[in-house]
Amino acid sequence: PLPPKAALSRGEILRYSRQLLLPELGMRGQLRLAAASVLVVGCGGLGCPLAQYLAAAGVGRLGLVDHDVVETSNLARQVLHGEERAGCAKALSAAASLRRLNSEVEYVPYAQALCPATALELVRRYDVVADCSDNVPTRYLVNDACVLAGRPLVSASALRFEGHLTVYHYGDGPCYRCIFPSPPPAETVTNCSDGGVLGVVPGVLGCLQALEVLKIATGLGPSYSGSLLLFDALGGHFRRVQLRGRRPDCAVCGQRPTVTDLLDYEAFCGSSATDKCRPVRLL
Amino acid sequence: PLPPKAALSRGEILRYSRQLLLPELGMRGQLRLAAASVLVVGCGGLGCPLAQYLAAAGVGRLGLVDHDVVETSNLARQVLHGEERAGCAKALSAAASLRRLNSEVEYVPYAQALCPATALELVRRYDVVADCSDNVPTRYLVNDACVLAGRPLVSASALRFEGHLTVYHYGDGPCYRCIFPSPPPAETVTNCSDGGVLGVVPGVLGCLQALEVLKIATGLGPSYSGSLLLFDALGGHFRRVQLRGRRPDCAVCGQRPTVTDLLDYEAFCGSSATDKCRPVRLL
Amino acid sequence: MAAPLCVEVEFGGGAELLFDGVKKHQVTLSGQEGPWDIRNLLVWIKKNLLKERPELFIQGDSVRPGILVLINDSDWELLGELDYQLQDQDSILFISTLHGG
Amino acid sequence: MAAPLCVEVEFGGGAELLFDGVKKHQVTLSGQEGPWDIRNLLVWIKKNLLKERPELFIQGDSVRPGILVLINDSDWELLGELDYQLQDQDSILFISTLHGG
Ligand SMILES: [Zn+2]
Ligand SMILES: [Zn+2]
Repeated sequence: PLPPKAALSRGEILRYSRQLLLPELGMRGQLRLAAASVLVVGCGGLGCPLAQYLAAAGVGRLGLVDHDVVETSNLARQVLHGEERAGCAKALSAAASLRRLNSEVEYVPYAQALCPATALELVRRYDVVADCSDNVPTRYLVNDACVLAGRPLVSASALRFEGHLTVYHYGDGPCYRCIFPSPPPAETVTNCSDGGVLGVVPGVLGCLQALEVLKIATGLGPSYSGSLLLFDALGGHFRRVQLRGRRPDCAVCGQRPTVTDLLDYEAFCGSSATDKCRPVRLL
Repeated sequence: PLPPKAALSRGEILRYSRQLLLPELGMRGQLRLAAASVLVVGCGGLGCPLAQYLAAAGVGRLGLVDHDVVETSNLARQVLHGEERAGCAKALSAAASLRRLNSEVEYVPYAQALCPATALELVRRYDVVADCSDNVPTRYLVNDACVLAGRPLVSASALRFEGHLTVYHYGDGPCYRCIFPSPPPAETVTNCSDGGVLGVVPGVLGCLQALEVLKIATGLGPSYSGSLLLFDALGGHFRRVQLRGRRPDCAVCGQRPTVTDLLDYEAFCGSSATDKCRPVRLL
Repeated sequence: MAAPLCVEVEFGGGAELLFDGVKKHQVTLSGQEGPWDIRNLLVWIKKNLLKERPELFIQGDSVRPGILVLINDSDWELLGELDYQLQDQDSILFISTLHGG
Repeated sequence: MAAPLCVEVEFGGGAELLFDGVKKHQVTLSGQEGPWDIRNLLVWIKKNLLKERPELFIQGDSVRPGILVLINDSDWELLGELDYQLQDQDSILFISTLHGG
């Protein structure tokens, strides 16, 4: 966490003037944002638009985690990376693009996979976490680290023409394990390389995810704690469904947690967090 | 309009591989997209994310209209422009940023206001038009030009924490004048400089607008012809409302149109399309 | 004599700023001689809810240009506009169109 | 003997791919001895709707991990899970969670 910020510079007042005009946000919200730090796990289809709008809005510090390098097949949705970045680490590429947009934000690129040995310490350095990852082990790892560190987790996902968004571990709301106590069988998991995705679908979800992060960081509070937004891009449908509350018997956020340290999530899920050559899966 | 495209290059197949995997889109949809041209009216808070995802998805030609230059107060939402672009024409700045993302798209920047003398000819050169403008006269001008040229119009708007999205003049659907036959009194119109806006709100709307453009350009068809999406970012609410159909007595798309040429829209609306020093308005 | 009605009156797109910033209003319309229609409702709103500058909301006996009226999420033009007769539990939404980009 | 029921069964998040890609199914459940609950519905779905590889949808007598069940847009955990007794016109949504980014 960053120290509180007492005032904006003249340049910042000009830059954020359209937000400062909003009575619900105002100077108070902007100062809270400037003192807030957000960890972005994954600089792909969700992380790019999310980081773009968080940087533009003036969050104080943005941590950018991604072990991967930019490939041509990313460019149809990962809009922070350009053609000349092919082969560069996504975390560094994202930071470089964001710096052009807003150099007043502090960017901390981590060009490595989030791993159980260091995730907890990393998450503790940030106020809010955005899960923009693309695989099951990382989603459990991020969740457990957020619960153990006491951080709210804004989670989105996208595949084909669909997207999901929710906020975990905020107030009395559930965590990811409350909803999904057991990981899905590995053969039922589809990623974007297998199933395809229309790039603007993670675009929509990443923007909505950024909005939830901004509402948490400025004190307005999230809209999707304990509920889940389903987006169907083919029909243009949005649907909000009600999730269960926090489960007293949850393995990590429950009353007698059995998960008190981070685990081997690849073993837990029976799949890899980084291997890109997984066999084609059906679902 | 562009000539039809018969095949993708190997580089294009790689770049768009995640979209090509989608059976609803596939090679057929991608080739249609590559032969499609889209005119983006306004390179601000809506135009930036819209153009970003249209360019990433591989639309054939993007026309970029904006008379304005980049200012610091734009950067909290106009994510294609960077700090070093201050003072540059937005249309040129947008084209330069987009070229880094996808150099295979043809960009045609128009660093001038859309005006009645040339709008019709301009709109005729494109297949689909996206209204990303920020003032009432331009919205009527774009509408009338689209009706007279027979082009579908994907329209979005954003202010404060709210956004609207709809598709005009598609199939039997209404045009902007069918819904709003008379312009609002000038003193009731608020722009972002007066009322403020949270940057990610046009971000969400611009992405949704890009999605509608992509569905029209690939032949999937839009979701919001004849209906209007209302977005409330504070509550995270989406709401779709049903609009009237095309009005037989509409002045421009009706059975006996009285508007058969473009007009003086600033006089019609009693307000300016470009003057940035308007008095503060209440609504 | 028609029975009293409960309807939800909502404002959005900035129109709520004329109503103390309150977007949703649960409204009870007392029984009266004839039926309640949108024309009457506008008179009632002007008298009971409007806090300032009625000309920014009402023009003549209708809403001003640029305000879209939705009755149970459908354009009022499909339902008779000013002549639509309110039913109990109806939701009436007044949206000021946005022009910002 | 319980009366027949009409319910809407929906699949999303990719689960529809096990059902010929059809997302919405209007289903009539005939009258039977005991009431219809989600446990029975799953057996019925497996027998009547599932086109391929039932193990990707059903595990034991429940849905496989990673599928979220929503009854009238509420998490089934709030409503008794497998024991929830279906009502006429209920909407049951099976969502496969997405992990892509
Ligand atoms: Zn939990
Ligand atoms: Zn018309």
